Amino acid sequence: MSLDVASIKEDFPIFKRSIRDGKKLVYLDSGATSQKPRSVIEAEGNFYRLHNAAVHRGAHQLAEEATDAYEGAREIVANFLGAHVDEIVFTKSATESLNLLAYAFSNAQPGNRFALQPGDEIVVTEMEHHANLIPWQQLAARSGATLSWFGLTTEGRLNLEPLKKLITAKTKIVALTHQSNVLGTINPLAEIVARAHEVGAVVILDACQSAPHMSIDVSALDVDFLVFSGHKAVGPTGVGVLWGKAELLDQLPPFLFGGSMIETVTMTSATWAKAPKRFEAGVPNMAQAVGLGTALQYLTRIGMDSIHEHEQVLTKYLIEQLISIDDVRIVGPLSCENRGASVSFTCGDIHPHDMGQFLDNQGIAVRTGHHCAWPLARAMGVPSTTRASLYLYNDISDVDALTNGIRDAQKYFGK
Amino acid sequence: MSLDVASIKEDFPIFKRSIRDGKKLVYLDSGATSQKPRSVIEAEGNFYRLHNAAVHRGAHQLAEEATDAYEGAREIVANFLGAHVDEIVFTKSATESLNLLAYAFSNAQPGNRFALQPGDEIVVTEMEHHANLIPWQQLAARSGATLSWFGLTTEGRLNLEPLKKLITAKTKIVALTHQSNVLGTINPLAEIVARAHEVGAVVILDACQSAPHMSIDVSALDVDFLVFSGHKAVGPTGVGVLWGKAELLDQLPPFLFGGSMIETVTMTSATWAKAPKRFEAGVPNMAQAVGLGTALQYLTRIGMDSIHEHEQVLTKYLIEQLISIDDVRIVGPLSCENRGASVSFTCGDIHPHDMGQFLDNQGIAVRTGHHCAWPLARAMGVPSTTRASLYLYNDISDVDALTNGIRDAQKYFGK
Amino acid sequence: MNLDNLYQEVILDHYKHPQHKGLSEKFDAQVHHVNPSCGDEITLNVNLADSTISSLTWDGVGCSISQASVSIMSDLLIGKSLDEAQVIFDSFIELMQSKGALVADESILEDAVALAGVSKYPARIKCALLGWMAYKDASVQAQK
Amino acid sequence: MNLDNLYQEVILDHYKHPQHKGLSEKFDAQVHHVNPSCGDEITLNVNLADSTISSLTWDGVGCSISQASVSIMSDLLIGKSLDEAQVIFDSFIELMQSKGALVADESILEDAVALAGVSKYPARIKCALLGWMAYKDASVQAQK
Ligand SMILES: Cc1ncc(COP(=O)(O)O)c(C=O)c1O
Ligand SMILES: Cc1ncc(COP(=O)(O)O)c(C=O)c1O
Repeated sequence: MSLDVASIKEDFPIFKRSIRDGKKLVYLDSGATSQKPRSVIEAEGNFYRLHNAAVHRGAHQLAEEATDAYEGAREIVANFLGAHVDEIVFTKSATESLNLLAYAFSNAQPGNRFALQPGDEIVVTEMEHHANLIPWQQLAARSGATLSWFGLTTEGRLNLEPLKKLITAKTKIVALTHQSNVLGTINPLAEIVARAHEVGAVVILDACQSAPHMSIDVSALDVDFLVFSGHKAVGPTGVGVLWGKAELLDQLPPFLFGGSMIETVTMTSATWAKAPKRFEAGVPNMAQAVGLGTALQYLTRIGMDSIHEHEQVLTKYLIEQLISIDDVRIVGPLSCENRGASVSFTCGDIHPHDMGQFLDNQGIAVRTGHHCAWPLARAMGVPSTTRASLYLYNDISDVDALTNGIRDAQKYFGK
Repeated sequence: MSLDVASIKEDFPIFKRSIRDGKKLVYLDSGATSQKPRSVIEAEGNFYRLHNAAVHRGAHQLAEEATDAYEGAREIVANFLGAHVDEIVFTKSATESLNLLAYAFSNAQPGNRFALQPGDEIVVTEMEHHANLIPWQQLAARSGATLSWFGLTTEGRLNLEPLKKLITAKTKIVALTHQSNVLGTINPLAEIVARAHEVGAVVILDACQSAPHMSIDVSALDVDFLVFSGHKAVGPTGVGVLWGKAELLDQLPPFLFGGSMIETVTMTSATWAKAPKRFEAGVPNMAQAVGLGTALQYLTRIGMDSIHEHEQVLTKYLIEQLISIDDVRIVGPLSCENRGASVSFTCGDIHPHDMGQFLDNQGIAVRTGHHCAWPLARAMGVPSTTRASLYLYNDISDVDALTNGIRDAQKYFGK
Repeated sequence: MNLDNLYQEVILDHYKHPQHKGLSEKFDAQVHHVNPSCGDEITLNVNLADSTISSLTWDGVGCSISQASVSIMSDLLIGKSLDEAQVIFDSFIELMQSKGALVADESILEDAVALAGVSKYPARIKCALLGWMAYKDASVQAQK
Repeated sequence: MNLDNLYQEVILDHYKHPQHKGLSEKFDAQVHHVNPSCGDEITLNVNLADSTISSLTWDGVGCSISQASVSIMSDLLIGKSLDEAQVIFDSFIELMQSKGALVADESILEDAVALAGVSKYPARIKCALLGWMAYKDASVQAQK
């Protein structure tokens, strides 16, 4: 492992606190939200302490500085994704980014390339987080389009066999996750993107679980839109990203209406500013965008490839340790090929809630339940699982704490 | 003036910095965004440092603490407005709150009390901020409803004469601002609310410029929905509030779809959680909500009535000083009755941009332009104005700096 | 905090040997409740005879707390009048909301006092309440 | 920063005595541009003769920077070929984006060098560019 985890942990103030009467915090819930390094916390604070003003709106020095900070953050995000600065829209979360897209499709007037018609098709997968499923269900209901989806193999990979039957000339949108937040599966994009583009559909990538963990280059991926949340990428809460190809973003209708997204306004009508401003109505989440910029700088300085490699090694170890425990069943791929650091499992008759509670009592934070991917849980035949998700600040001792904790839980609930 | 402004200023770190080569910061742009006290900045930071985890989602101690902090903030907001805790929805901004409402109306199915039909009417006013105008224009376009509005008197008050003609049996929504962000006008709600309720319409109040500056009791106001932004109320950026009467919020369809706002989900359909969760999809802006709670506690400790009284006294002084300057024309009421601390003006031939720039050079931050209320500017016959907006940390010396600055600008541009 | 306060012997017993699990064929009311945050589900049947709970059966998946809680509840409520059941219900809700500050009334709650420790774990209160809320809903429907 | 760097004498002169203000009756192209953040507006007419700008007139409301900038621009571009105008345009854009780091080329920009100070005030760059962007748009349309 090439990361110096001990020194990384030093950067994250939360690891100084203890859990349940003095126990060391073993944080294995980064898939839900990541912890924040000192530099990110300070970036938000310093924005308020030094430069706080409404961006794009004032002729005064604070407003200039706030605008520089905010637009500087946009540039950092663009570089992080290999994108152009005008292709980056700040939202409040990946959830908002996905809803923005779904409503923008609804707002498209006939003639606009995003306008849907009854009979058009939207394709998702059975492993989507609710945030990348329900907005499309709703768009289908509003537009008369039909929703279809890729099913899963027993191992928890996409079943690509029906690729050509699923993505057809009628398909307008293919929305899928880059990495499953439950299974850890990393999806094979090349085939799907090629097919989608062959039939003229746009590909929307939910990168919530990938962008924080591996190097992303949107032009190499060749998807059309991509979203992720700041808070899972060591960034602040309350900020997300929507990236879109410039030529598409230019044609995409607006979503939220209000100040700063307009060109002209009368009492009865309005026209819109160019992207990305068209999608950022109101005084934006300035301090959070600035914090996200600092977060991505932090990750970049450590190196996205190093982070990914570190997680790969750790995940391999975690899976090996888990399957060596009686009754533990991993829900998701056992192989680390095209697999990230979200590892879900069941443990015999012990309900995940009880497992989570027991681990919590030892200072180990995991998540339990359906992880906002209820259809996935049903497809895999498990009402709920326990999930450990790893990040740059985890090391082998965290994994060992978990596996020891599971063995203790087996003794405890077997009593 | 009963406020100890010197000691209040001490609470706001930004006043320690200087502007344009060593000048004292005279911040008169709180109408755009307010500055933040140390306690708010630290509340956000401490959330990350001590309690950061995804709320409502984990069985571990951090998740419990994060949930307590987040739900505790909801309680503070409820108390601040005289509302019930389940009536408070956290959004990213007032702009989102208003768009949430407009889209929720669109999402209402026939039979739902919020469903609009062609011929229904939406009533606004000519002094609305774009955020409380364009969402209704768009809702009207989507639903076939018609948009009408209260015009303005030359002094910048609502012309209530056509009240009964404007609000009719067909009216379903009356959306208006509590206080104009340009004119400072505080609108007479009682008459309008009574008429709206008489015809069965809901009243949506934009309290962006009132909630931070005066004591608000939603049951006394008897409006149906109310919105405001945290960042104008000494709170963080990236958080806003939607309040709705419980029995209305219960029936209001959701807006953003995703995790945590659901009851059940299958691949083809979903049902919704109760309010307020139904309106908070995804991992929320937790640190910002917590910061907003601290902000409202800060304001409450100083006292909303004292703040309002302080602003009243200061506004009176500001207006007196302004009208004593040749060529200055105040755009908005001269009387301080039903008037807040936003004071817009023009100054002869000096374009507001030039005025703003000149003042900035003296360390004085004002805002210039149409202030995101372009139709209002047209109605008042001024393409743009200079606006000074006051808050609890301003005092007479700030007003004097402004009026001296204006006189200097007259000399400078008269040269 | 000592985990044994949460996982009392009685709870683990009921979890391993749930009472009245398996749905009756007939019912005056049947309800299906879910806990949206974890996916746990319960179906519950109630039969009334002269305002007395003559049978209460259930099926479902869930954690030890939710399963033990509904098992204990069934034991407790069967044979009680609706009014008596209401007293027990109210007392249980109060206990759950007490954040550990209340001494449970064993004369009313009997075995359910074992769930007192749950009130210190806010994320688990919903687990303990799942079956109780289902009963509440079902009993209202059965009286219609 | 010294405000006089921004408000050079030349700028205030042009502001008080704007050149070529008042729209020509005929035009090869007419455009209307606004600055959405402040509401400033300009209408601009252009006439071409043999790829030369034979007339350039405008009307509008705006701050001293935007008014002076379009006034200076009109003076500068009238009589120039489209190619010469392009060189001037590019040079001006470059100057505006320079954040004060560039020495303006007076042989190309003439009076427009007085606007160099604007590049240090990011919020004002749009003011200075309003008329120039309108010209750009109009000249493209006029060639169609
Ligand atoms: C009256 C009024 N309404 C709405 C808004 C929009 O608020 P925000 O930009 O915080 O969403 C503002 C502030 O810009 C305002 O002053
Ligand atoms: C795969 C995936 N998509 C979408 C989301 C939604 O992200 P957020 O809640 O930050 O909007 C999440 C995280 O919860 C996720 O893991």
